[in-house]
Amino acid sequence: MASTTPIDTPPAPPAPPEQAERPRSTGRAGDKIFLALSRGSGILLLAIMASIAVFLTYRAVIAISKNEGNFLTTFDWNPAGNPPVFGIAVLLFGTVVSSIIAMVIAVPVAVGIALFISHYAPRKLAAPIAYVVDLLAAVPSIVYGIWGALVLVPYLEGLNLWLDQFFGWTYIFDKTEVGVARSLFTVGVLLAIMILPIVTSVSREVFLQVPKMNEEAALALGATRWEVIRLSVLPFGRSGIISASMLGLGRALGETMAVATVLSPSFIISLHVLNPGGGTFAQNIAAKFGEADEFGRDALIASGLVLFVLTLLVNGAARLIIARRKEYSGANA
Amino acid sequence: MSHATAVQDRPTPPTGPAPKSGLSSRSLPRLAPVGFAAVSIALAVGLGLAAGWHSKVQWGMLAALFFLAISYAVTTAVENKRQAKDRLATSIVWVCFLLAVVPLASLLWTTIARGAERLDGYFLTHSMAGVLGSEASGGVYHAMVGTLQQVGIATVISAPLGLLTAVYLVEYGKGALARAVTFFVDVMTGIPSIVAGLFILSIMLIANLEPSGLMGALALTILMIPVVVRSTEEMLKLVPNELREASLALGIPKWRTILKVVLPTAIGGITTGVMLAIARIAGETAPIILLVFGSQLINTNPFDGAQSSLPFYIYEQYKIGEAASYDRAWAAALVLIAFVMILNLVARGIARWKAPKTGR
Amino acid sequence: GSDDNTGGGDTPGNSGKTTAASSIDCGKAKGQLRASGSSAQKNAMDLWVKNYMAACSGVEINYNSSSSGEGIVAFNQGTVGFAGSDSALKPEEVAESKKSCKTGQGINLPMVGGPVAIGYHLEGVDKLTLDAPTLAKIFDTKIKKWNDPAIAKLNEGVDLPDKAIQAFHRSEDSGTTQNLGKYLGAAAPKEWKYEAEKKWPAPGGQAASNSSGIAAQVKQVDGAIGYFELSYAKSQGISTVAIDNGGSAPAEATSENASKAIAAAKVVGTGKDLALELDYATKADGAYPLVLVTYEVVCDTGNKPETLDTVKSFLSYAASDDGQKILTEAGYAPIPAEINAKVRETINGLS
Amino acid sequence: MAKRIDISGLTAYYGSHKAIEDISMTVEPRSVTAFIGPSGCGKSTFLRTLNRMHEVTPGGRVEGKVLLDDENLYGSNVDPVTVRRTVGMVFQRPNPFPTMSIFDNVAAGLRLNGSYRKSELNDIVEKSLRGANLWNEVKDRLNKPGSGLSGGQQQRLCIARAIAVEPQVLLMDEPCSALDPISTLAIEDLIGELKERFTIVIVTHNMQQAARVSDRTAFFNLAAVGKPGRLIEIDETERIFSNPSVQATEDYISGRFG
Amino acid sequence: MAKRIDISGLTAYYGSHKAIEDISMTVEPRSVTAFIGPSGCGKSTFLRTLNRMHEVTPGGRVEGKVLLDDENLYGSNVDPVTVRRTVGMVFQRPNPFPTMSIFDNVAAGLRLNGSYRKSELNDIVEKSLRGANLWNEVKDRLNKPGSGLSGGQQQRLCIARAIAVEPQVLLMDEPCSALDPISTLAIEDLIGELKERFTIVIVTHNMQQAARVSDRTAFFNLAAVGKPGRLIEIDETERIFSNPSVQATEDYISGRFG
Ligand SMILES: Nc1ncnc2c1ncn2[C@@H]1O[C@H](COP(=O)(O)OP(=O)(O)OP(=O)(O)O)[C@@H](O)[C@H]1O
Ligand SMILES: Nc1ncnc2c1ncn2[C@@H]1O[C@H](COP(=O)(O)OP(=O)(O)OP(=O)(O)O)[C@@H](O)[C@H]1O
Ligand SMILES: [Mg+2]
Ligand SMILES: [Mg+2]
Ligand SMILES: O=P([O-])([O-])[O-]
Repeated sequence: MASTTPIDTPPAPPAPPEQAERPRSTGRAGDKIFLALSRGSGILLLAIMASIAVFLTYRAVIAISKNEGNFLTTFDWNPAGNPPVFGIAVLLFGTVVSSIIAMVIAVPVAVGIALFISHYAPRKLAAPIAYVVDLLAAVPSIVYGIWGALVLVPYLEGLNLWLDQFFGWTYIFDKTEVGVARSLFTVGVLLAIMILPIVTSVSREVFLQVPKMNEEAALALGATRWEVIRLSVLPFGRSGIISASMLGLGRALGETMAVATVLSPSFIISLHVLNPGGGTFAQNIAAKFGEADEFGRDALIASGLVLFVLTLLVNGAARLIIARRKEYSGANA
Repeated sequence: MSHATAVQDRPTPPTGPAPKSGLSSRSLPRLAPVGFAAVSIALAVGLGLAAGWHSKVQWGMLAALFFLAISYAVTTAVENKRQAKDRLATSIVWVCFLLAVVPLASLLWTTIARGAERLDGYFLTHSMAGVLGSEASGGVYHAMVGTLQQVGIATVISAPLGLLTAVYLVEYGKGALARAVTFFVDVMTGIPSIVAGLFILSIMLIANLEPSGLMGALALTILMIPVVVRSTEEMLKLVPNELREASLALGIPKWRTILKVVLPTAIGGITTGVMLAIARIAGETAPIILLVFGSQLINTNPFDGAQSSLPFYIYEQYKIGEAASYDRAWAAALVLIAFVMILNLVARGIARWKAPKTGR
Repeated sequence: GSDDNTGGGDTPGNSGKTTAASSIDCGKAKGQLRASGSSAQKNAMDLWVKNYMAACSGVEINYNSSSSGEGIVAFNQGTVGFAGSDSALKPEEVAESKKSCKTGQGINLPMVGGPVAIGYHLEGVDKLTLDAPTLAKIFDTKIKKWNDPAIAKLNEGVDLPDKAIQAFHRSEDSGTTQNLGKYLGAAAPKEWKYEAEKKWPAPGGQAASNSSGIAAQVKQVDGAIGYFELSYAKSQGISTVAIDNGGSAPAEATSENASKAIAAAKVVGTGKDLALELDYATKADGAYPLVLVTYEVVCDTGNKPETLDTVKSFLSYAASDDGQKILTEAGYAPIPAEINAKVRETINGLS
Repeated sequence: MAKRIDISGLTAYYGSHKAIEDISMTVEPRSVTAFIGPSGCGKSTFLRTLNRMHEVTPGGRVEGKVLLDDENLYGSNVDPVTVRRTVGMVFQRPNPFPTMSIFDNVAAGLRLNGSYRKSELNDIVEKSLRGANLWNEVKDRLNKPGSGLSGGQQQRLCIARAIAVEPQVLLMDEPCSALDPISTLAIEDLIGELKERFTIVIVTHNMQQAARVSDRTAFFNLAAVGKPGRLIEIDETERIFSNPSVQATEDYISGRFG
Repeated sequence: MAKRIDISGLTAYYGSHKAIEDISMTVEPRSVTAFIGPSGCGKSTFLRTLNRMHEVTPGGRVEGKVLLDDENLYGSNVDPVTVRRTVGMVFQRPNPFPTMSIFDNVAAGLRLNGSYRKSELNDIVEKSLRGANLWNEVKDRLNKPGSGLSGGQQQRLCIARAIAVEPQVLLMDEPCSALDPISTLAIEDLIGELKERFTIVIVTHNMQQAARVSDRTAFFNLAAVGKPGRLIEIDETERIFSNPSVQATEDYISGRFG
């Protein structure tokens, strides 16, 4: 936990009544109830999550034990086949690559927009813009998917050609196969657009919380607006930006409908991100779920479990980064 | 929203040549960025036309790059390095904003333009009962009812649960329990919605329950909680300890300190977090397919019988693939966005009313 | 809000086609009936449900057109009254069904047939003929250009451009894919060596989700080809390929031509099960061989008592002459009369 | 009402850093005790141990005993909330609640501890604001946020807030450092008044103030930089300022000015 | 280096609230000017108009002229950033950067203005911390966060941060109010030193301090509660304290103490 928060000593047993006159209402029952409520919520969450995890693990183990292929290295998903084989290599690759693309694009841009709203935009403009951005978080992912397939993909076509032409030498942007821009790159871009609002909103709230005093300290040193941001706003908002990014990443990793609508999946790993093909965990679950039998579903759940672990690793790393700088937290301002 | 926006230096409009002295420096005219932008766009369009690139996307990106480069170079030359950096940062922030505006505006525009074609009173008040996919009839009422109820139930469960958990983590949390909760909340953030749906489905099968709005709402709850916890946690952490101390020192019990001092101070951010979470779950399709079954008819009882929901409806209509069904899909998307928008307005109203009054 | 879409309002339903409700026997049908499965029969189901619910007030039928597999899983879990499926139950699925059918097991009732259209988009070409081997090579990405000699040979006099072929297939597992696979496997066994499964088997090509997704891509991309039910081609104005089945003239994708192919179907199911086997390699004149038949899956005995009456009444209507007649208008092909007779008989005997 | 405080062997830590060490003293009831000493010697820290606010700081730990009329504040069944209601505090840096109006700031302690009638509240708030010499300046804008006040006004607001709940002991950490002479005088008068009923401890850097208001004065110092702070001596204020028994005290005070 | 400041007809607002009105005065270079006056009379507000910090407050607006060696701070071509670099400031409430170490806090201003070699930076930081009389206390923990310091230490840290960039004018808003006598003495010495080169303006509630360190003293007051603050008089410190020309000044000072 990266909390920098005070904590009282555990609530003491009730004091003997004869001790001094007590003020009117002691409110101690309230404290206990409140602690019980909030701790209870925590425990309830824990129970729910733990049972989900147990459920997933149980089903996944069943599936994996019947898998004739290697769960980690098989480039195929055919639990209904004879023999049943399925592996997550392609999905893991596709999920990681598309999320990386999404984060690389979205986080800087989102921080930029958040700063725009909190520190740059004329005040009259800031509120409506913030509002519109929040609104975009409400666009259902299926609509992002339809829009992506109908509008974004044709638009990115030209960009793809251009990237291929001028940056083909990077290998990554070398487009070696014909086909529409239904690639991991496009998915990354779409995911970036989808997570922008959530990352922006949370970052913006954090930036607005920077104590005035702190910004004034920088200003009085003769800092330009950018320097104020660098000295006070960004360091103060650091943990917030990381958390916001994690929320965004969570959405990117687990996004189903939009990816399923926009990607042209195939069980191929290719670093040429402009080529159509690849797949993500959630997309694969959506694509295979409908026609899957019990065992097929278990196999999909097993892949969902890997996504869990992935999410966990990333979040853990983020927590570590935040915790390492805990004593420099803004709450001490 | 409370705009405690501070750093608003009054820009100084240019008048004549600067006097020679320490304070006033040579500075670019106020409208310089507009000029830079014009030049960059012209350059980018010219280059794009010359090279025959047909995608406007690259034109835009090129223009943005030119803009950054020009404003940096010119400012370095006319003013100085620091000003140039400041202007570069300003430019980048603007460019970020504009870059993001383009796709987002396109998305909104597509939705509004296409949705408005079909959106009318009839659409809002009728279900899809007895309407064929190809017919330009029917409405979205049954899906609105479903979404309102499912999202409502999910919010009623997850908002307090998430808030209390965040409070626990920030205000009380230490030790193994807190670490475990944090751990699982992190795991939850990446849970694909269909997996959450599967979990509830398996419970449903074990307990022999029928599909209903409630089941969908439970899956949505699983998806909503981590977003609420994480964003609330972040906002609570930003409340200065000074305020907690001030309150505790008055002999105010901790729980009232949290309720009356900590939460109100963070209310703006918390509201945003909850709204984001609602927005996210209001757009979920997969769990609804699994757990709520979907329906063409109005069912106002979320605890019994199949229901529909807006995203489910959109997906369903999209899959039909007829012109009329596409129209319905977009119109429903518009309805869903409007729904969240209104909710957002109300929440912001409340937050603003409760938010810290700004002042030095 | 209102469930009444029959008239009034700003945009009244143009449901002129509603047939007389007189032929519908509501029997003891009542309450809510949930069903789910194949999306291929969605339009047919919509028509049936519409007419049926207009005739029998107080009955609600909810057909969730997700996918065949999901329908079967739901059926076997006992959450639906019947399932729609593009392919007959597999033996494991039959075994599984015995749990929810208690005394009986799941059986297949063929209810609707129809053509799978091959849609294409090629600027300047509005008539195209292909045969099974060429189709197989196209979908296997062995033929990569539109002006390939194999295509040219089938389309003399058509000016084929030198454009890359972009073949689209379904990204999710699908009954339509399986039927295409069965057809190619039967009619071009040398060119198409893949097992006919719901999962797309070939390595190349591009994918899109749902038939509507493929249709959208085909409509958008010059040089594209894909497969979907006829209705998608019609509603999006997509040109379809005529198939040269070896008969005298290439067969267009129409419901009449599909009926000709389905006429050759044989029942292979045993007992009350009426699973069909189609003759994909038919050379009958004008028969469009790329067809699919979709089934309703019910328990022969041991149906849930709450919904049994509704299931029987509803399916009886669907299998009735009236029910089958409206299929042609929706781009489907009715089931051959003699098989249909067996279906009606079986429905009557459900318990 | 007023309470005697007996401190014995008190040591306080921030994490592993020992801030003050082995402090023992007695604070007399119905009197004012002043703490003086160089910056960083642990006056604030020590003060915060007297109402169990120190443990609120992350890593804050206390050893030793603080007896309030023979009852150990750190006893196992003592509730810190009750302690803090009995022992009030004004902080070194003014910290009004930003979400509350001026009125609500003053009423906060009362409202959150029990229920009062509106008129009762009005009376107490007015009395407290008058006591803190702020009433005239804010009476027309009681519903405005407390954060729009000047530094000194904010500090007086915090004082008003602390005395509104009528604690039995009042700890004040440099309460007048941001105040002008007039307000300072008012606060000192208030202290004089309050000590009739309450026990008061005040940290100050202002020797004259210590001399003026306090009955007893405690001098703290660091043995060396990085070492924990210690109590050097405590005595009648008069003696400390005229004839201290320790050389260090004399040295510190003789730089007298300020 | 040092600059003269000529203020004429200066009025400042918070939104629609007029905080100070029509102030005109001259601040001499290489001298210390003290601002005194009751709390809330607008000393801080006025001070903040001298380096264009006032306009940073939402709703903050200024009318009138402030000439720094004949150049109007509020002139159209003037960049507020340059103004603030030239006119440094120490705030009433210590505000170290919470996310930075002690060293980085002091070096922050320098790093902004150019690139320094590590050793150069070290030297300046040490010099500034010594100047603020903080070096000994923090030299062993330069890499610890600035927020873990005591109140007085934080204030001295802020002073060190401000003088590290060597501004030409230094505005100090009650810089010593949280300091012990020793540190206060050190700061006053520092002021005495700095005024050889810079122009210094200091707000203080401490008459003795004003008398000790300043060359000229300005007395501000409110006409009445709710009215804007005004400059009552400004004169040689000696005259103000011995023989002020306005009765109000005499009244305020004669409550002399503190
Ligand atoms: N941010 C603000 N918004 C509105 N009014 C303010 C703000 N800051 C100060 N004021 C008001 O302006 C007036 C002058 O305040 P200022 O802080 O300048 O006083 P001061 O002389 O510095 O007082 P002190 O000695 O207590 O620091 C006061 O009435 C105060 O309430
Ligand atoms: N939150 C904290 N974390 C770590 N160390 C701290 C913290 N607060 C204070 N200290 C250290 O504890 C010691 C005592 O600090 P304290 O604030 O009690 O001093 P003080 O006597 O009140 O000084 P001043 O007169 O400047 O307010 C100092 O060395 C200080 O740096
Ligand atoms: Mg202190
Ligand atoms: Mg002030
Ligand atoms: O009907 P399908 O969706 O399974 O092709």
